[in-house]
Amino acid sequence: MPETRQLSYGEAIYEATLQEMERDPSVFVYGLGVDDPKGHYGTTKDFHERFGPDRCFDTPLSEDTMTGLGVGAALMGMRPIHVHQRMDFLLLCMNQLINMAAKYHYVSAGQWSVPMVVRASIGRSWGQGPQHSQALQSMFAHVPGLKVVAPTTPYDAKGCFIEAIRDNNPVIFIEHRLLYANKGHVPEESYTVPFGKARVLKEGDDVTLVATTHMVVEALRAREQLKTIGIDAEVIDLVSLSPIDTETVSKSVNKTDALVVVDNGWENCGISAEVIAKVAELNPTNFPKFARMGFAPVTCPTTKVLENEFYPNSTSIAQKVNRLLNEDQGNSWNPVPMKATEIEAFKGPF
Amino acid sequence: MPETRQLSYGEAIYEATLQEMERDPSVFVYGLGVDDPKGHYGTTKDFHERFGPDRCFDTPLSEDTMTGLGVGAALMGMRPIHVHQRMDFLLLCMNQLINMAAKYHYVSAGQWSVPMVVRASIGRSWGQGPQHSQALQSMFAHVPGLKVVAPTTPYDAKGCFIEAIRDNNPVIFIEHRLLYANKGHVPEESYTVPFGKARVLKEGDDVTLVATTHMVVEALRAREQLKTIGIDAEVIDLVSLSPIDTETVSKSVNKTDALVVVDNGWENCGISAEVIAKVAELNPTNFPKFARMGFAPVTCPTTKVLENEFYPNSTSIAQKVNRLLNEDQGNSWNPVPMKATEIEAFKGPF
Amino acid sequence: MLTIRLVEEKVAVIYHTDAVKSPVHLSIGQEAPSVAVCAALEKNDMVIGTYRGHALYLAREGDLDAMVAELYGKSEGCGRGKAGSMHLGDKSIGMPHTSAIVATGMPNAIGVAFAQKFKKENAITACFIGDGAVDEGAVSESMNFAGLKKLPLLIIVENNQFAIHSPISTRMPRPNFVERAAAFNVAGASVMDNDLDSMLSTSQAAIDHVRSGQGPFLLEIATYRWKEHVGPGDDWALGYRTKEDASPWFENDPLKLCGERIAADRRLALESKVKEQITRAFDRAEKGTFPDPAEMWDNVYA
Amino acid sequence: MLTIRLVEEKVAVIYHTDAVKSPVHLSIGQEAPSVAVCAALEKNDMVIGTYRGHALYLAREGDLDAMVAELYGKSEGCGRGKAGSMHLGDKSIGMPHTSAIVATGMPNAIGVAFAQKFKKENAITACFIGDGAVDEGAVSESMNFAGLKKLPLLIIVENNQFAIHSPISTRMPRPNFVERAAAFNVAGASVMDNDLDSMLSTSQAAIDHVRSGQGPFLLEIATYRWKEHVGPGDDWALGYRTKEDASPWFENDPLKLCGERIAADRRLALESKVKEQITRAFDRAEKGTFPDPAEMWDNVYA
Ligand SMILES: Cc1ncc(C[n+]2csc(CCOP(=O)(O)OP(=O)(O)O)c2C)c(N)n1
Ligand SMILES: Cc1ncc(C[n+]2csc(CCOP(=O)(O)OP(=O)(O)O)c2C)c(N)n1
Ligand SMILES: [Mg+2]
Ligand SMILES: [Mg+2]
Repeated sequence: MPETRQLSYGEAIYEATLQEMERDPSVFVYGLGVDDPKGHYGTTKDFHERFGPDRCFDTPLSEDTMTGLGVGAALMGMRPIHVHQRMDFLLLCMNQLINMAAKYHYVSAGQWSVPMVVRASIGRSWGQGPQHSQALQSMFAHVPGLKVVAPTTPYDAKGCFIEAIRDNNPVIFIEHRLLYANKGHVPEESYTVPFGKARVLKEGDDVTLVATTHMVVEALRAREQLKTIGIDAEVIDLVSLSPIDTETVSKSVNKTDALVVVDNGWENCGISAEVIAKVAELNPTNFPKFARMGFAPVTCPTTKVLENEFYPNSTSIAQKVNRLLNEDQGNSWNPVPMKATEIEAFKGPF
Repeated sequence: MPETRQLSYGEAIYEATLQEMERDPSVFVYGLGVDDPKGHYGTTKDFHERFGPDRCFDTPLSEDTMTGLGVGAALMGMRPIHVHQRMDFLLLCMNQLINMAAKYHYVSAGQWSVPMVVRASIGRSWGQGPQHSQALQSMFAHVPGLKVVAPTTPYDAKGCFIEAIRDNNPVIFIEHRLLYANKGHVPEESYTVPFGKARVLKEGDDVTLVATTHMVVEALRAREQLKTIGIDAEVIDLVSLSPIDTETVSKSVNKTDALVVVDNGWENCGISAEVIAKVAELNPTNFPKFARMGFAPVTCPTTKVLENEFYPNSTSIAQKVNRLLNEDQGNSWNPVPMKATEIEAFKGPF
Repeated sequence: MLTIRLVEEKVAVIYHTDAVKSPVHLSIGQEAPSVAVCAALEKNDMVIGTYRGHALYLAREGDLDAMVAELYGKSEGCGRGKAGSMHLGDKSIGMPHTSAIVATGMPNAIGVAFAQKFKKENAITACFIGDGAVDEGAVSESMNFAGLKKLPLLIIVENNQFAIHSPISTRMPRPNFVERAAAFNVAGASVMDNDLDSMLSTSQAAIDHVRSGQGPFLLEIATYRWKEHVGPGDDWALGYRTKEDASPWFENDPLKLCGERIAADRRLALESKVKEQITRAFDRAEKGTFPDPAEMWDNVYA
Repeated sequence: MLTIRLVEEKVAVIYHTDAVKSPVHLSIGQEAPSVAVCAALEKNDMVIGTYRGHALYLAREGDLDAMVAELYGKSEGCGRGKAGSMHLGDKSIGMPHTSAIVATGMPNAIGVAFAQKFKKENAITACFIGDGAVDEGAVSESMNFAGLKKLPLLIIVENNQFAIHSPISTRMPRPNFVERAAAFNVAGASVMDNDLDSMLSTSQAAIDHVRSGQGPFLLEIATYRWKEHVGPGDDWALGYRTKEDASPWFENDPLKLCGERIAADRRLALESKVKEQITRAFDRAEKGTFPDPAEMWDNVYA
């Protein structure tokens, strides 16, 4: 497959949606601003023109009920895609997602199902502060009946999105805002990426770096920094957060005997704790060196100087790995920082 | 201190509230049915008569706004106690709890605080099914700014509840319905039990059994079953779920070198994963044997035969411990089941 | 209607045997709204109910055996025991399994009605809620959206005057459901006389309004719950309402009045037929099989 | 009002320098509602605002220096940089730091008003929301509860006709805020003429109503946002509204008309004084200190 066709992450989601809407008339897209001039970073830009206002529509500010709308339409065999400008707004939808969407199939012993996709953008960057930056994947991963995916590459974005639409269950599809502009190879034809599979992005022998969503980008940079001191990191993009692909992680850890999990979210009862616990369960007698990282256990501050402290970055990841592998010398190593173009390039106002 | 004064768990909460309402006129209790003839299992039974309808009142069915009411009153220096008949209803309150209550103090750099208690009953037993049985502690423990406690003994219920009222932060106070009738020693005078401390309920040398809320009762029974085959379990009630007292657990594990965590909730991204990860972090080179248990990763079914499968019980806990400690013989041991009086005694309709 | 009453009375009688290990919210005394609305609905319409769902399930001609088996937690139940009394439903009668979280079926009804309109099915959705449910934000949001999109939605407020033990006066400053609906451009009407004929004719008119594309309609039907909020007993002793309050409701019991209109012999024949069906249903449920424990793992994902 | 306009214009001018690394929702063009309401409030009253909070903060006589410093993310800010433009507030002016989740300050306003009534403070709460916010279930729930308990609450709907790019017609089937409030027993009035005097007198009357214990009041004030939803630029090019639509709002700009009523020399003197204050505030903010990175750990728990 020639890897020449490059799309951005946002374009990949657009294309996935477009192809599915063309293929399946029961797919529709709705949510605040989906038909507005900006079309949610271009991912929904002209659907209302292409498919009409029944299949791409704006809504009143009523997140709870609008989630319920999707659930009800899904019960009727439609395939709703509900778009949220910020993941934080899902906190208004928890009842419909967890008490309703996640339960219909089970409680009816399989009579009904809820094939619905909930798109949630994590709003990091440009002073998003406490209520526009949260990454709540672990809350959803906690709940049986929901699936949770958070692809990082444009390739996975397209494949996972098509998979999410065709999946007969409610799927929380997590998009990091800093990824929208990322470019990568995306085949034109329709394809799916199955859930429950992690992706080894870079091979390495010395440490397994498992990361989620934007932290994958940081982990890849950390890998470069670690190279300069002779540490060869394997970088795994978890992609699917529920279910989690423990096998791929575990296989890697068996090789490297060291594990660092970097979640794009808080640690406490988070994905990072879960990966550690799962890997430990698979390796009961021979647990590797490990560490986990995530957002600082505080509310996200707005001002840049504090926000910089809040998020792990390639340097803090590389240092953590170094400390883990070379116990006594780690604290003094200050790698040359790497340019985080996607963070710097992002400017307000939005 | 003579341990003669016995109260039930429900009475302990009642007494704690009563003493605090008498002490501090800014404390008030509200929520669906708090002033009704049943007074939430008697825990709020006569407050509306004693303190008048301003300090104990029923509300319309509007959980989101009623949570916001507490937050706003707390901003004004009052100390609201919001009572929920089922923890599942908190899914309607997530926005106010997580986006608002947990954030005011931080975002204002300390100018405001939200001294609010949210009481949530876990509704297990008597066919509560998918939407009346959920135990969502790990979602709240995930969020900085919230505290989460789930006492098991009447003594801790009273002390933690007074502590919760006096705490200047939003506290999620989790009560298991099957505990209300449990009796135990409760001093008459007012006292507090500090958060962030686990409680060693029974000492033992062979395995550390860490449990939460009603699973503590099961763990204590499992301890009896394990005794019959010569296994001496130390039983720790976590009590405080955020923050978690890793030191106490870790100290115990250093002695027993085996850890079984039984959470009264789902495992994925749950308290059990967090305890494992935290203990492992504290013992990086010498990780003990371990296992975790929790609700089956499914929606809670209504019918008894399936519900019995859904929850860990003393026998399944004891078997798990035995398998962990005696690897090859564990599967065949079938201990004599113990009577779970609190489960059997509980009958409908409620 | 008779079936509903007799089934529930039977449930109330056998409840103490613990065959039904789950909360039951009986509709005794308030069967008529479900019966009237369902009589006016078409087969391809959809209904959304609540945890107090026995009446709706039966009025919608749900399978009696499957319902009783469900209460008994048996495999033959309409949710194979996973649902229980609070979550009755069946795809074949267009009734999604109900929610025990108050008012939360309402947004789903919006979605169902949206799909009906989208598919041009000429079908409508009838969503039942209680008088307490109306205060939930989801109901206002739903009325707003239904009004906005002129969805084929009929909202039935079964106004039994209480949410558990709370009277309307402690919940609504202005207890006028039709007026509240109007603020969202949802048409409305009330039937306050506990009369089955009024309910039937108003339901028919409301449904005609909805089906003809004129947009959503809120139909308030005053009714009365005879039994305690949850469970088989009476609750006059609790003191939140009195038997005197209830007496006009007993006297005007639609089932009783309806029965009086039928010739005695026909009525007796009917009663004995229904009783027979009910006895059979409870027998079958009793003899039914519990699901295999391994079934717990089924249906987590579709 | 002049201060607000000039501060925000300055923000718009300097925004491209990236000194403010955070979204700003400007009130340019819609300063008057905040100014009018705050003029009629007492010192011990409370105000609840939104992410579009510059105008309210300043109208409430919040410290200008602390606001600009907050936008710059400096320690001298009213949230020590943790808050930023979307979360302005200050205890000393009775303004809790605002929420960036639409409508979610409204339930908190209910609680604040509840506490005022409980404490018999003779104070009221003024809660500002947008026309888009009104559809959130929390607003209906809040109106219902405020009406029920006759809370001392003034709700101000700043109706600028858009929620981001969505006009009211795509959100409300019946765009009548006062009528919706009435369904919850909340009194109401609208000021549609963009006239400061009308706003002042109606605000005063509304506040009198609330303060005298007659219960909550919803005051709709029609206004217009001149700039894009978020950020310093114009957005006529997006096509969701036109400059022609806007022109009556420009012409009737309360600030302009107000200025014309003042003698030219006094106006100039005033302007130059305000500009001086603003220049000083931006200078100070520029020279202010960023919080120490360790401050990230502060204030997680009280
Ligand atoms: C969201 C939510 N809050 C509270 C409850 C507890 N609860 C169950 S039924 C009920 C009363 C509902 O009253 P109404 O809507 O009038 O229905 P009715 O029971 O009278 O049929 C309450 C408060 C619940 N199940 N869900
Ligand atoms: C709950 C929620 N949903 C969506 C958003 C995104 N959002 C921010 S402002 C806004 C429009 C709000 O409109 P309105 O209430 O009229 O206020 P305005 O911005 O016009 O002042 C939206 C949709 C949000 N911040 N919170
Ligand atoms: Mg009722
Ligand atoms: Mg607006």
